[in-house]
Amino acid sequence: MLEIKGISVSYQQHRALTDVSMVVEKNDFVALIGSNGAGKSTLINAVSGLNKIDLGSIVFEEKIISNLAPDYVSSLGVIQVPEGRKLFPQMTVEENLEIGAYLPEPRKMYSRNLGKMFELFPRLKERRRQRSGSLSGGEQQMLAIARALMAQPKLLMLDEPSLGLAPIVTLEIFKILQELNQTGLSILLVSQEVLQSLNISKRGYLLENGGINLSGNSSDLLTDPRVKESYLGL
Amino acid sequence: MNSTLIIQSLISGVMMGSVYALLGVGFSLTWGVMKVINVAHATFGLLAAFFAYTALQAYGVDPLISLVVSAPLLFLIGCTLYHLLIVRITSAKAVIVSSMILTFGIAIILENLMLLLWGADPRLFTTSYTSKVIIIGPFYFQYPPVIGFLMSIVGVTLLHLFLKKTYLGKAVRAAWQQPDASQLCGINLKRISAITFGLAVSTAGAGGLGMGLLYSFEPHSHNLWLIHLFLVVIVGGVGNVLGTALAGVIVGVITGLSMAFLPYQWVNLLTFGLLMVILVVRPQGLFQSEI
Amino acid sequence: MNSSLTVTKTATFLFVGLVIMVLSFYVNSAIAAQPIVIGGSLPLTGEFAETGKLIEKGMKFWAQEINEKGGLLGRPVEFKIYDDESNVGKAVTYAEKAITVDKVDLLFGGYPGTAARAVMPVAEKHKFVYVSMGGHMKSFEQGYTYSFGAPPLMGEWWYEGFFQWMETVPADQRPKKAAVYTMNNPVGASLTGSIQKWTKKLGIEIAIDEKYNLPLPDATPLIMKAKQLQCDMLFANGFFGDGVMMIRAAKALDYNPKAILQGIGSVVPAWIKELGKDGDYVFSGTSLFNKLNFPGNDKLNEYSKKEFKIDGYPLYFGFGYAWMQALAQGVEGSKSLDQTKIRDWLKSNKIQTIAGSMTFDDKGLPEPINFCTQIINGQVELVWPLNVQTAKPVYPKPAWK
Amino acid sequence: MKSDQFSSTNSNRLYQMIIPIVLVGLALFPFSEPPVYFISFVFWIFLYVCLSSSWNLIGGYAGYLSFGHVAFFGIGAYATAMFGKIFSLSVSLTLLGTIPAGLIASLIAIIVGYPCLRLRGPYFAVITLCFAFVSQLTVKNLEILGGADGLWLKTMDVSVEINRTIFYELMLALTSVTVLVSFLVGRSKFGAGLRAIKEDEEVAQTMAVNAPRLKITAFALSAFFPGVAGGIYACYLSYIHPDVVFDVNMSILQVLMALFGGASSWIGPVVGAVSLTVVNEGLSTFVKAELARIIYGCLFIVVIVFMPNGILEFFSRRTKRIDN
Amino acid sequence: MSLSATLTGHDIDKSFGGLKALSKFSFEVKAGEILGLIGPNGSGKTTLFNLISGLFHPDSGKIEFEGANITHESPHLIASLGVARTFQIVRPLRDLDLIENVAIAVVYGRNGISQMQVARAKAFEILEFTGLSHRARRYPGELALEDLKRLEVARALASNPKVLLLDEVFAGLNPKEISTAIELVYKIKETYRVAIIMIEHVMKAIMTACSRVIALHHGVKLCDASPMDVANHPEVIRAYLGAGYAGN
Repeated sequence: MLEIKGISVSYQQHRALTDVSMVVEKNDFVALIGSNGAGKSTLINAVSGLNKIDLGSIVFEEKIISNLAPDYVSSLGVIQVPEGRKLFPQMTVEENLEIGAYLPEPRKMYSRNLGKMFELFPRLKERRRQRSGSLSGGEQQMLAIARALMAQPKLLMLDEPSLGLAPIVTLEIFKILQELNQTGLSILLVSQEVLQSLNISKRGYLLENGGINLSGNSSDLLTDPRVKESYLGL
Repeated sequence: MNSTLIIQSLISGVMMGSVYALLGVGFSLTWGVMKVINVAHATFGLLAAFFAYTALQAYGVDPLISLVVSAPLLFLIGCTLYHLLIVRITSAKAVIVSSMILTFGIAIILENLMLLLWGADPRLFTTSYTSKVIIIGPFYFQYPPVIGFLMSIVGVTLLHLFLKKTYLGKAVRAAWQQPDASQLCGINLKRISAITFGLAVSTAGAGGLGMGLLYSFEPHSHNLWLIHLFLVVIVGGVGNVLGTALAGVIVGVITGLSMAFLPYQWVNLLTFGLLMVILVVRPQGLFQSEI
Repeated sequence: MNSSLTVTKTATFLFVGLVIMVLSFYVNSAIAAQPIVIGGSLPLTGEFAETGKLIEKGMKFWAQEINEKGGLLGRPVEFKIYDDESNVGKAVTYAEKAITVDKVDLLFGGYPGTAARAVMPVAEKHKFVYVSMGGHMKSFEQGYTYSFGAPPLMGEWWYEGFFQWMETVPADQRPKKAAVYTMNNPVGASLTGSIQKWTKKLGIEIAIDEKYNLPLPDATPLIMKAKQLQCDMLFANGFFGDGVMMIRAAKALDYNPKAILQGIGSVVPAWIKELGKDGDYVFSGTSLFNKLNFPGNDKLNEYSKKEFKIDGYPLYFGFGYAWMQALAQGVEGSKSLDQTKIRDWLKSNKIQTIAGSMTFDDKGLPEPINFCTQIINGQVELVWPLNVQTAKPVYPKPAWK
Repeated sequence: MKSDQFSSTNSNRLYQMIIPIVLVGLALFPFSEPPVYFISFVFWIFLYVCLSSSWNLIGGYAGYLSFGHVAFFGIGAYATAMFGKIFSLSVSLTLLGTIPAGLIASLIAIIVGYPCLRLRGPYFAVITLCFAFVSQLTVKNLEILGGADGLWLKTMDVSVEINRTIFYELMLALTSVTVLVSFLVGRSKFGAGLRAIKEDEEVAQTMAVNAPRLKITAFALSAFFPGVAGGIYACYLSYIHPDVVFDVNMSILQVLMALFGGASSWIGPVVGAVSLTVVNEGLSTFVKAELARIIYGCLFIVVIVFMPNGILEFFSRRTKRIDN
Repeated sequence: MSLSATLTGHDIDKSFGGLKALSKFSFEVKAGEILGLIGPNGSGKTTLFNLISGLFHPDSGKIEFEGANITHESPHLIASLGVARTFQIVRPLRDLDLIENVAIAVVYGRNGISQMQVARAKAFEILEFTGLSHRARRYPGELALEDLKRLEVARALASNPKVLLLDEVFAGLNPKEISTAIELVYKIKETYRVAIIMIEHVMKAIMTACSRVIALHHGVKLCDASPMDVANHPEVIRAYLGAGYAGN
């Protein structure tokens, strides 16, 4: 479904990613782990079109999407839940969801999808008229996911959805992601919560210093000592 | 001091201020959300006023009706200008400075085009209602300011409703609250910017018409109007539509009240002095920022 | 290192460019010879563009006329007009440019008062006759010998005609209380003196005497106050913009003084054109006018009708024409382009202009002349003095309809 | 010497040769008996070079765009005029008053700058603009300062040529000093601190740059020269009026000139002021009034779109590219 | 140098809105010591640096530098006393070349130099020391992140500080670069005898460079011990790898 073939990304003169390749299959659940500054966000921003790539290519459903405008990439069904949620803070919960369904196709299905979201996240329904900036961290993250889902994604990419959340809330969110994957949604998850994300995902990649160092089934990675080393430098 | 004079000064202050507000909202929008200070904002308003004047003189078209043509026209001009020029400086290091110089150039060009087309004579809108008046008790409500006031209420409400209720308006707000995230939702930033700029310019048209109802105008009048713009936008908070609208009224009330209490020659001085104080004390404006 | 070298290069280029420009001016100025060149600057763009353009047209009409007659001293006349962008500093340099670079034969008068005030010392230094509206009495009291007002626009005299007429009104019919609102600029300041003097003489009490800075934000409080204090006379000493606001406010508030005096605002054609009926019955002054029966006015009116489609030439059009008339008579009279001779001739002879005949005193001013005008039925009429009267003054002013 | 590699010795020598020649040439220019207008015109150029160079101290080096700098010009003009009037001095003695006038302008800059320099970006621009209006209206409303009538100064009892030459030389001297100060500040510790403030005020502070003090010093210094220039201008014009010496257009023009040339170096404002004044003069001379203004407007658009960092940088970058 | 602490903090509290960034946080650091500061994103490390350098002021608590209370002093004063810092997201002065960037820190620092020409020479030495001399005349925009991080260090060093605050100077560097950078930090410590506090995510760097490590989580100090002890501290592991990992 999504194929990243040997891409390199630089900021100014600095190379943030070097020759990175990875694959997300249809109905896959891939966890991308790695320490801070390893280049995880750079990678999914490159997929979304927010970062330009220097070398390589990104292919989504047989279409080359590298270096296309972000709004066009989104219209193909590659939707990102950005790091730090990036909600529209002055807008209500419902308005955020409305913007999520901005593209023509999802817009047609707006009311049906809205109902679904409120089923999935009942707490958002309670707070539908509240400003998103006034929500708690967990609710904000749920809203960010719901906003992305409103766009009817084929591939959902999440950048650090557990950042700054209490463990129990993280657990709740990850459970929902697992459910979504079971209904057929492909997911690419970037997270600091190594254990939990490897627990729920099918496959995993370890990104270190701008390159993929390790990949395989999540269950294998869970026990791999190199993962712990990469995090704690032991 | 007697209360009738004070209240009458207040009334006309409110009406006058509301017209400043109408002229100011678009200016505030482009400044706040696009970081573009459009020094030519008032010039576009003046252009609409001259357009309306010609329509009135040559074809007897009411100035308000001419807005039906000039507002969309200005919207198009705004969009085109965005694509032709503004977009080139949005990536500059100091967008605000560059935008001021760029639009300063535009203002000079427009002013002198108007000078060529309409000449330097001062103009007034004179219609069947310009000298009419409504009298309620001891108070007088002149038609032109009342119309300006109503226009302002309608204009600001429409803009507010557009931003709050329509899909496109929400997209505009979204784009400025979180440019990256809005792109991830499929919003085309360039298109939205062009629309925002076009919209701002077309509200300038309405504002210019309002100013034309209150004051006589000449090709260089926009320089004076621009000062009012800075005044209301700074007081109201940059980027804040309702704040700007309220600020217009506040500036009007301050002017009105100072006319009731002070020797007239100190009125303008007081207004600018007060603005300086507001800037020092609350540089973010009097109202909470909201887009 | 390269960049600093380029800096030097660029600077050098600019310097060389400047030198070339300077040289080209030298060459240019050397060629001009045959026609009589009259130079100076006018505000053709910016704040005073309206007036500047009218003056320019008046001057050009005069040139066209004189050239048809065979020119001045048998030579055709030609203008070298610079646009000073309504900037006083520029007006000064352009006057010097005309004198020293273009080596013009004659200097024409500028506008507005502040510019004229600043150019007068320059003209004096260069010994060039400078005929303009002047810039009010104070400028003529600085001891300049080459400056003339022919006719001047003298704020101190502006209401003279009106007050002279008011003196003829029986005392019991005169207004009792006056409200005086004056814009805070040189013109405004020069108007107030005569108001003080005459109201005292005529027994009119000044109930309100206030100045305002332009732009006037709102006229309603002003009119309301005048109405509340029952002032039956209103002095609106302003320009067009603020004048219009006062009239509109007066009508809206149904304020009916016996007389409204308007400063400089009502003498521009826009007053009648834009304000229509509401502009009626205001009094004002003038030092020249299209209905005066001095020779020349009819030609100007004819031309205005043809060119601008208006009855009666605009005031500043007349000024532009009249100043040139005065200057030309100085040239013809002294039969010379020697500025001092022209000056001496003008100081010792009577000249004829469309504003009447005049002789100049030491200051370069004629006898105080000012006519009283009133707008009646959408027409500016002369109401005083009697020998030029075109209509009887409407007094007291009819109530608003 | 190690430090040699950090200074551009070659161009230094070039400057050392060219600048005295240019200065002497300029100083001697009036004695070549050109038409007086050229003396006045170059005087006018000097004035703008002085104004935009001194503006550049705060606006260019420190990045605080003051749009009300004309206020200091006006204050200087009025202070000088009042000095001459109160003591009823001759013109040459009145001219001595330009120095205290500059100091008064600086003092006012310190008082005004203290609260205003806490604002940044467009807010600073707007508050300084307001300050210009406030000072203009104050002078207009105060009868002691001549109010709306303006003030007349004495004129010198000499021929036009000598009169203009005196003012020319005075302004040349002032402008040279201004440019020299701007040059020296640019190379000094003080200037380095201002640059750091412009780039990133917070980082500058963590580098021990006392930003508030530096800003106010720069503001006061940049007010001094316009103050003196205002005084000289008042004597030159011999008549001043609030509308003339507090003209906001002048304020905007000096900003544009500096940005036009390139505000990051001492020579940018010089180039900007000279080129804009010359271009404008050329336009007014050869093109119909409105059209001239329209072309002038286009100039700003072209410059900002194609040379966002000023003409100087545009040309130096371009030659760099060619050299490479 | 006396043995007493150079820089100390007592019971520092700081909140932003409702969020508590630091609570009851205390620390001390001595000359010649390298103190590591670790913790997941948002645990309050950078906030601490901002408080020390005076960009923010604590809600309560006290920060002392060589016995003087600097809690509410302005940034430039703290810097001129000898506290220099780097920024996590590099903030070079973009329109100035490297020499100028560093030279400004030299003239305003505690070097007794006030001539730019002299300062430039000194700046060049520092660039040499940090391995940037070959890029002295380049502009920051032309540099790789690695070099920009070095520039941050060079600029901080240039003021001749007594305390150096390094904020993630290793992030985004590859293993080889990290080794050289660690060497640099050592060199700095040896040559300049400064106290260093470094925020770091790259654990390898912390493990090898620091004499002592403080771990922070949600603004609370988890532990203050030797690098090895910190790495094996169960709460630290949980904070890093997520709930439940420690037990694994």
